[in-house]
Amino acid sequence: MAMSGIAFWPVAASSYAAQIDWLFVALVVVTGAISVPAITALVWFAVKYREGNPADRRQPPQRKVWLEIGWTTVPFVLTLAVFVWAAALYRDHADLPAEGLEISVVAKQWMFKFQHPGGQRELDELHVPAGQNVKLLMTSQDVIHSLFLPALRIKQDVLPGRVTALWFKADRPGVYHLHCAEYCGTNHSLMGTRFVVMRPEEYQAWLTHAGEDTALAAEGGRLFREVGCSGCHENRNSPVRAPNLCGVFGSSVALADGRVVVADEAYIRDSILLPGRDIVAGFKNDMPNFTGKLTEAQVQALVAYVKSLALAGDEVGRVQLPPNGLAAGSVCRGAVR
Amino acid sequence: MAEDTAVAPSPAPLGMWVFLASEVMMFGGLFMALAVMRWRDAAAWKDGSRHLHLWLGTANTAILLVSSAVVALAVTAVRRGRRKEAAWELGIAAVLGLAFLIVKATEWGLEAREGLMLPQQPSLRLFFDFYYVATGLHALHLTVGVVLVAALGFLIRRNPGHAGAVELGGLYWHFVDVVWIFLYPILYLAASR
Amino acid sequence: MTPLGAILVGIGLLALLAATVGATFSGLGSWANMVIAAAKAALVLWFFMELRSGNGLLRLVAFGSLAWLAILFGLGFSDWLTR
Amino acid sequence: MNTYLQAGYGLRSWLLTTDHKRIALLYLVSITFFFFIGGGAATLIRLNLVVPDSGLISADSYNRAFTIHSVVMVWFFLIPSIPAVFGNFLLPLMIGARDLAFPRLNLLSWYLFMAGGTVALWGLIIGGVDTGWTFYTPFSTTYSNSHVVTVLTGVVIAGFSSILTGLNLVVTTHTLRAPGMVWMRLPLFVWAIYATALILILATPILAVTLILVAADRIGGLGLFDPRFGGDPLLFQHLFWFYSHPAVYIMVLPAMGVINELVTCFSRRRIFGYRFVAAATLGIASIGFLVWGHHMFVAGMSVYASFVFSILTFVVAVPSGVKVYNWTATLYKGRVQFKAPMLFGLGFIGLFVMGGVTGLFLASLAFDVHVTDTYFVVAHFHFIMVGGTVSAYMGALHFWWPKMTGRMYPERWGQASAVLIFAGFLLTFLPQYLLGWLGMPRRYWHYPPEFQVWNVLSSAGASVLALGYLLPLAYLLWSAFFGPPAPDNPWGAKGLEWTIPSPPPKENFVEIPHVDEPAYNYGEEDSHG
Repeated sequence: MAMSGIAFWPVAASSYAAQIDWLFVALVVVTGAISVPAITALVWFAVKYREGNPADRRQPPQRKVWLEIGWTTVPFVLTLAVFVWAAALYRDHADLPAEGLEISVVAKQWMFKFQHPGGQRELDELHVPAGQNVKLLMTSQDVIHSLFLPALRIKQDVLPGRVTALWFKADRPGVYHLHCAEYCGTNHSLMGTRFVVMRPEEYQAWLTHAGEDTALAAEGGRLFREVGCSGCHENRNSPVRAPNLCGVFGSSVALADGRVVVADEAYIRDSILLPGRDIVAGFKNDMPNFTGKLTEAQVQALVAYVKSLALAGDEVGRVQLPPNGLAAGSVCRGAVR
Repeated sequence: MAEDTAVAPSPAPLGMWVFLASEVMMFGGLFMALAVMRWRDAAAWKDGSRHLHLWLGTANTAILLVSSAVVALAVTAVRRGRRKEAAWELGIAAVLGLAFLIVKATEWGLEAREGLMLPQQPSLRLFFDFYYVATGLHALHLTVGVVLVAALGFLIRRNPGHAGAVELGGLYWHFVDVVWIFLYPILYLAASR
Repeated sequence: MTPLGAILVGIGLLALLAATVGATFSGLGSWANMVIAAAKAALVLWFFMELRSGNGLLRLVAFGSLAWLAILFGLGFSDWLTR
Repeated sequence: MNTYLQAGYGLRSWLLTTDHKRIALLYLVSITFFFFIGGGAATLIRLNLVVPDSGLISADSYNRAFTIHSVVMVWFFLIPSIPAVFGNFLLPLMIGARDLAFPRLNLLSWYLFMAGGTVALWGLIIGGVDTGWTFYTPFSTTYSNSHVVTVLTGVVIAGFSSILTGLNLVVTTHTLRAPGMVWMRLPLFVWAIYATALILILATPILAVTLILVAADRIGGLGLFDPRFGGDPLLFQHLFWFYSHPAVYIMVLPAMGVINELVTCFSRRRIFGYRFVAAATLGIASIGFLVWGHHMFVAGMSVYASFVFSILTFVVAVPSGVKVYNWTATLYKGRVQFKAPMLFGLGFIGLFVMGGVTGLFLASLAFDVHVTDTYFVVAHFHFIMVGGTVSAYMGALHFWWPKMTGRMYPERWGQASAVLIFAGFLLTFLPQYLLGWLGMPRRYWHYPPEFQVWNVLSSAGASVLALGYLLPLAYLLWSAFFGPPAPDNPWGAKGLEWTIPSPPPKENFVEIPHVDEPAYNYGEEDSHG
């Protein structure tokens, strides 16, 4: 049991994780059996035969072949048993189950983008139902990343130009960590945040809510063209230069006055309603002020749309994903950042 | 049991062989990369190979093979005390090496003009990237070899004390030849003609 | 190694070069070419580089490096061949 | 007769020397410099990690700090440490030779090493590099905005220095042994250096060509490892680890060689099972080449390749284990003295065992999936490279210090630093095993708050460790100039290097000795007490 704030044992959220924990126990026992006697003997001999201590030193052995062969083969056979166990677990977990929820994962510097079978998207957080096989089909847009779910004791590198897979069946609802484990540059340690295992009905409710977000974003996309945002933010031949919004959400934006801000909901909202406040470095303040021209619901829809652009991401060099793979937002296709 | 020190070779040839062993590993890493790329996409590899100038490559192979024979002759000449002959032969080997480099440079130029240096077609890209790196690294080794045998030819004429050095230089020269012996079929002969 | 020997081996090498070009045009394929390349390399190593008459240790060094290369290729391809 | 230290006093007499003993001292000074640079970077890392999101240094600076730490420590301290300093100094002395086979090549090696070090340091000064020492593609080739090519160049140059040093050591062992010094009479340190030199020769060229490909990729925009052009990033990893796993044995084999010398001398016993230990040395060097894929179990390698590399890793554990048992058996019925070198040696054995058995954890496929790329791995390789290699290096430094300088170091201070380093090391790195097991990934600038306790402990240990390393710097410097003169054989040790004066004369041996006894002949009659 963890003492206040001091952890000794990681939470296990699946039966597979529990099996790994038993493997860990076995490893401790076997390696202990090999090494503790040797270290004990070392200390004992060092003390007993220390200089000046009277001890029987007659006929010290120079070599004993049976002893050498014994302490070579016995530990090897012991550890071999662990090898077999660990390899069997690894192999069993390497094959994807036929049935299961398929979630597409696209990694990029420095975020994970997830898309659920119903089209719901999320950034850096992953929501999954408990008690059901979940398959992650993963690829990267830039460098090598690695999706690490410590509570499930699994990780898998995410490679550019290739789809790698990871599957699990979490059975303990809760909020756990989700990390990038393969070093990928500046914000490697900030990539990924929460891994949420939910009861199936909660997951359904979450999906519906996330689905509403998706619908909201679609509404925002329509508005984006209607009120004229796309004229400058999407059209590269426009006389007015405006920042491309692909992948802006969640990223760090350098401003003209030298500040660097994270483009979150509030930032996008301010940019629409108070465009003169945070001007992106390298651009002029050409954007019309939309205060009073848009309803609150419309602003929310636009924010949802800009957010969705980040989830779709820029599609340069994308590989073919499985059927339910993330569809690119039309604005971002071919866009260069 | 002291006799096992007696059969040990003299340090210099052993040192050269050990050096060549490390060179084998260095080019070996490159060959490994070539093999993997070829295995992953044999069709693209053959396509790339078809764009090379087969006859220039073949001529160069012949040049290097002959140069190796000439260097072997120089080594035998040194051993029989014919230093003047050896000097001539080393000079010829250096000229042959130079000829190889000139042909190679011409080839690179031709390919660059044909747009094969960093080609736009993705299928050709990998083959030519490896082609330039591999032949470039080989040419670098050969350049060292040309300077080496030319200097040895110059020195052996004046001083019989360099006989051992000629043997070592010969080993290096043959090694560079062996590398090309493998590069030639891997790069030039991969395509069926 | 006699001068005549060096010349004969040189001629043998050129003959193998002709054979490998011939193999390419007769569609024998790349394996034949690699076998011929190995034969050429063997000639150079055995005669020109004098492994034939050389000390056992030198042979060990030469073949040792090839054995290590075989490790790189063998274990490396154990990945690509089964991926 | 003049000692080698008196053979000349000017800068020229050092910078143009071909004496293996002086070149060893040049290496000693150079790598000590690099050690403290790497240590400085480690200090920054540990300070930043005291608080989960301290932001003491920026994320980019943190990434540069751990890259400096690893690049400098691996290539400019650990790889040359025992082979270049003690291999250089001791190999000719131990086999009864006057110098290495190629003395001028030896000096060239040192210049190449310094050139490589200078270029790499230059790259670190003008802005640093943020790829980690592993230079994984395509991050290093395409995405990193740092001085990758400069630092790579430095590493490649230092690599050629390694190859030439290895060549020199191998040829020397084969050709310059004194009459009667047959292979089975060689001190085990020589076996270890010989095996290490073989790895240097066979593995380093692969690193060189791989890094050259990365540099070509970066400069010329080639696509060798870039999937956009059909390249394979895993090709880089295979080639890189083909060097970098054996590189671990470049670090640890010489350390084991040192321990053989220390354990026998300070227990006054012949090594238990000489032939087994010698065979295990060559066995580790060879099998060490077969296991590189265990760094790639989650990298996207095939399942079958993972099986092969996993089982081979279990196999390499066997010869390593043999040595530990043999050292223990050597103490049995010995006469154990707890001098500072012996304390470092015993510390090595303890830490090496812990590092070794956690290696088995990492070789176990399903378990490795959880802990790879976490602090568990960080702890594991620090146990081997720092707890193991650096402890042995410190033991060697104290053991042969009287021979190298002709002066004794203060024994009490030596013992204190051995204990301090052992304790500081455990405090630093034991918590990191736990952190990894709990799921803290490595190379993290920012971490979840529940890991703070262990990180604070680790940082506290690091400060003890730093003290443990600064202490010898102080008293050894003092000893070099003011220490009491050392006798020829202060430890009563066996071995040719102890039969000549301290410090040795320039030619080592006035007369080349004739060897007619096995190594570690500490005399059975002493043992019949």
